Amino acid sequence: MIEIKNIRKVFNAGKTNEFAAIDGVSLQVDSDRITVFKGPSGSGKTTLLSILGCMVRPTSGRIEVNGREITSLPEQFLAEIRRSGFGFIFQQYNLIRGMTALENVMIPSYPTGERRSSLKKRAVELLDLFNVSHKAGSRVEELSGGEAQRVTIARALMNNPRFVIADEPTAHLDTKLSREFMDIMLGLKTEGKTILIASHDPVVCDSIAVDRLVGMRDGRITTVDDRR
Amino acid sequence: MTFIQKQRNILDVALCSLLRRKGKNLSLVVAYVFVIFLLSSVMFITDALKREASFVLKDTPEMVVQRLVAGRHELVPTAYAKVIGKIKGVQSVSARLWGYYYDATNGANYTLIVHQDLITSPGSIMVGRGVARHLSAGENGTIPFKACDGSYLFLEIRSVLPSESELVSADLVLMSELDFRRLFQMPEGYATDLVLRVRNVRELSTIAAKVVQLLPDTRPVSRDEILRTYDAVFSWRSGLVIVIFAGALCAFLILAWDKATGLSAEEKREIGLLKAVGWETSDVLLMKFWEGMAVSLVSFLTGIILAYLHIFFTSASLFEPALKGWSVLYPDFRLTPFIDGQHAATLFFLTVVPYTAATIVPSWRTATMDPDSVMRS
Amino acid sequence: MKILLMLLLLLQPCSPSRALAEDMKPVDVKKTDKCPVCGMFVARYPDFIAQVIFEDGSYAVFDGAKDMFKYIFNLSRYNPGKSSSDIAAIYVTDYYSLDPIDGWKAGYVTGSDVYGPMGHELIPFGKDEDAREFMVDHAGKSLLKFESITQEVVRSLD
Amino acid sequence: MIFHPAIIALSAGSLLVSLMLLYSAFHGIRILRNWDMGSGSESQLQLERRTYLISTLVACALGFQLLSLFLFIHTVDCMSGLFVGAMCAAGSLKVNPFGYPAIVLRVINSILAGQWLMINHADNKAFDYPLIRKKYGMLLVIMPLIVAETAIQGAYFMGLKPEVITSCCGVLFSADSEGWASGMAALPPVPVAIAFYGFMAATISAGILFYTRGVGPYLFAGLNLCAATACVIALICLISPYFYESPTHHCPFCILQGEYRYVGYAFYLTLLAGAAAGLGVGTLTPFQGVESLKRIIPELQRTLALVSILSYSGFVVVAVSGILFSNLRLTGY
Amino acid sequence: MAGRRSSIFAVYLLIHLCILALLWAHAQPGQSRARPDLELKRQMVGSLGLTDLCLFTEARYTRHPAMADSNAPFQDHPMSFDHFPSGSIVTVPEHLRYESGKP
Repeated sequence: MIEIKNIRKVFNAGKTNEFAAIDGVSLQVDSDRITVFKGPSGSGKTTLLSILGCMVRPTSGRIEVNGREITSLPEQFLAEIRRSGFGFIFQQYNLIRGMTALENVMIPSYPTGERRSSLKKRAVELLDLFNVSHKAGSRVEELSGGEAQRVTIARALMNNPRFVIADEPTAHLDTKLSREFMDIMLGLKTEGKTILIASHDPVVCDSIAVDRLVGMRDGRITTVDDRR
Repeated sequence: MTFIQKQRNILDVALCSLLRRKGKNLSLVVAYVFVIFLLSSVMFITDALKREASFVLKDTPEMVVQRLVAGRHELVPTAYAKVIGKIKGVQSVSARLWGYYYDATNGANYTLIVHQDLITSPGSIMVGRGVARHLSAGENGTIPFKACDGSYLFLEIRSVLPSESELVSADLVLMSELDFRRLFQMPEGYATDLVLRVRNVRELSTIAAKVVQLLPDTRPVSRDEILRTYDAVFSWRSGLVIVIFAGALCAFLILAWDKATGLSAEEKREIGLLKAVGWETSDVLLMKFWEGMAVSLVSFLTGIILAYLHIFFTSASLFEPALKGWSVLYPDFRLTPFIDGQHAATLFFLTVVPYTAATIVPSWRTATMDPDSVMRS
Repeated sequence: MKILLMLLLLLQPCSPSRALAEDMKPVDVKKTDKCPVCGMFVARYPDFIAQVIFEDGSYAVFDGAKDMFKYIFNLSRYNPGKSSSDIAAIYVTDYYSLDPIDGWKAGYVTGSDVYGPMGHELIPFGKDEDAREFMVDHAGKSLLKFESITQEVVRSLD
Repeated sequence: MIFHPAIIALSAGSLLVSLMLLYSAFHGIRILRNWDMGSGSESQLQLERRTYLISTLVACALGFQLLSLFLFIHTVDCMSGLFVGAMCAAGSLKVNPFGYPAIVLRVINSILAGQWLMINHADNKAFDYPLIRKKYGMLLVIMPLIVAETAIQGAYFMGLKPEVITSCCGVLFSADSEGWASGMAALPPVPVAIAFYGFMAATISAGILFYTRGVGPYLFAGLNLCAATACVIALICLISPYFYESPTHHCPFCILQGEYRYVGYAFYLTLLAGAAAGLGVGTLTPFQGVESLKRIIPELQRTLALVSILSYSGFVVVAVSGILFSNLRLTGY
Repeated sequence: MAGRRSSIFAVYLLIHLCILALLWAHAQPGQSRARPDLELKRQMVGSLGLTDLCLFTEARYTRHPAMADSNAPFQDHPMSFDHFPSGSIVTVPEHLRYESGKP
């Protein structure tokens, strides 16, 4: 469970081009749910996801992850929380070129110093789960869009996080693949993951898998639509 | 174990990131190798010469006594030998005749030495391999020497000194006293300098003091001073060369700095991604450290190996023009190979340390990038 | 060329060791020979070697005359099987010529500023005039003959 | 000044280290003044990031410092041929009055640097930067020392003139000349041996006690200091003559040479590692009480104690085997 | 996956270190191999009373640095090329440079 209270995030503070990307947002994200943030670009969805994912600290306000106050923690512990608690799926896939799909999946676990054989086993299992294990040895440049997306999901799940955060995950996918993506998310939810998605793709927003739809505009929450 | 695994994992990513930018990093490595190659070549050759000198010159006369007039060498009266011979501890004193001969036809400088025991009959000489090669004359050939009165003296080569000894003998011409005196019209009763044999080297400083006291116009040169001259000359020279190469080193460091600061958009995205998926700043710094290490180690080892091959297998062929300078005679020598830890350590401090220092700040700038930059792109 | 090499070899300064004692010539010190008094390898300090040679051909070498005297004064401790009458020859190294000279006839200078491997030394000389000049140069205190060197003299050097 | 490649390398290296530390100290002051853990402001974030840079800079600088200590000793040793009367580093250092201060400062700085790195290591593991002020305060103490070292070393190298006549270690460390060095050489061997073995045994057993039970960190650190001092004295007075196989040769530098199989490096490496690590146990003890360090510090201290015990044991093993296999007998002296 | 990059890198370094060790090993017998030559040179130095290496035959203070007096540079060789720093700034006097070239 993540709880944010009265979060503000100001960029370029004190300068003439100062603006508040998030302006007083309070929200509670329940466990085992899919929450979708919907809104036009520039509405603050991505910034909010970054704050929820412990990537940036808010300018003011408090964040509690599973009851632990994390706003004042130094960066290195945020990294630790990110690594163990969050999996990220990015709009651009952000796979590292020159490396194989398998290595890309393993990257989040590298700093833990776990034995490579056990890392590899876990990564292959994940790739297998998403039917891309035949591509494990290929370089990421050789993957198709759908395969790359699935590798990205596998990477997000590598450290077995409680939360999965996806930013515009379907922006580069066709409808069929987007539907497939939502099915995977539904599957993860039933496994007990909490999923946060930022998207304005109707395929995502209208999916039956979504439990809660949060509308955003100009850094504020405009609507909260609980579907259950 | 965890520690090693972590280092290996991070090294994997670092190497991948280096390989992805082959062109850029290869040019850096080439420059780095070149700098190390030059510096270590200089160190190898000067050190090898120093060692050679200190070994070969161990049997040099314990003391040479010269006479100085107005700060310049003058001929020593042979009567001085008797005075010096009376000093306790001096085993023997002998007057030496030697000098230089400038061969105007080909611009070479020979060292002429009188040796009574080797050259017994006037008219014959022994020459160093360098002289023989230069004049393309062999045994039984004749060399004309222009005496100081303008007449020519034709001397016959009796034998050529062995080629293994070229480093000390390339320009030598051994001749008889009669020929030498005739050539330079050197007055009887005078010699170039005096050579002292002293058994107990502990006494050298006492003897030197007595020589100067008895004969105030002389300058004794002890064997220790000769050896020390070599140590100083070569250390100084190689130091000077390194100072000159410092320019090249600086240029290289600027290049390294530039490469390290000029991050491409892709690199930035990559670091952002690593941080987003849970890498700490220190992990990224570690990755950057390994990148630097990979470049340094590869260049360092390659550079040293190439330098060794250059100096000891090709006899410093690249440096030959500089070593030769204006000399016409140049010995053909092979240096005794030598390699030790101090070379490596010094080179390490001259190259790897500044390189690392130059890349710390850029690496840190990279490593402290916001993790959410990957979301915002 | 070979002739030349031979010539070069011939020209090497050669120092035939002068036979001083009638039958017992000084021994060539081996690399492994150690001083029985202090345990040092003697061959490292060729300038100070002293030797005691016994009738049966056995010998002891020292890195300085001082240790040799210690040995002679305390022979029963260092070499229990021998007595001083078994000694056939004693050699010490002349300071100036570095040749072995008869230790019984030599003169020894004490108190000079020349230190041996064991610090203050008795510096041996074959000729008294050499010793006297040495004393002037190196602040030597006294010139002693073999007989006048006592345990006290040796002890005062340590 | 002698243009020896190693001298140039050392001078350049020291200059670099000084610059890096000056830069770090400058930002250290900013951290000391503006640090506010509770604030999430942009400037605090900047400072937190700055600490990474400073940690890296100082770690690199101090790493170089340690490596260059041995290059310095080796270079000084090699240079002894250039000076009349010198036969090892003892003589070359004596060439001008800056030699010995330079090497003493270098050793002190290396040990201080080790302490700083240990504190830094502990601090970085805690989530709330508990030692940040102490750490940067200490950096401000180390910085001038390092700068002074660079200056003194520079003055030493500048003042090297080959014609200078210096003293040989045989004179400096002989029992019958004057000065602290010969004073040490003149100490009676038996009490020194008792002190050496006694302190070593006490330190190692205190270390084992601390390692297994975690008691008496100050006792261990204190004994450790005594043991280090005893090691130095024993090295001069007792151990080195066995390696030289000469009862009157007490020089602590000649053992660094190839004739003695560079055994001096083994001595000084183990001594330095043992002293720095053992001292670290004491340095870290006051911070045991800090909430966020409660689990980190004891673990680190145990590792350090182990390193210290092993290093000192190594020292004793090298010394004792040297004494046993030596051809020298000190009977009669 | 055949060969991790870090393993390849380690092997690469290892090979280089081996080459270095080989060179070192090459240097060791090299020293004993050069022994006879060195001894020959040493003997020659001893018997002829030589004092210097024959490296730079340009002038007497370069040919015999140990024997030269400290004022020798600028004086000996027509194309004098010395090791004093000033030598790179001050050139040889004109009359020396040109006359010596003529027969």
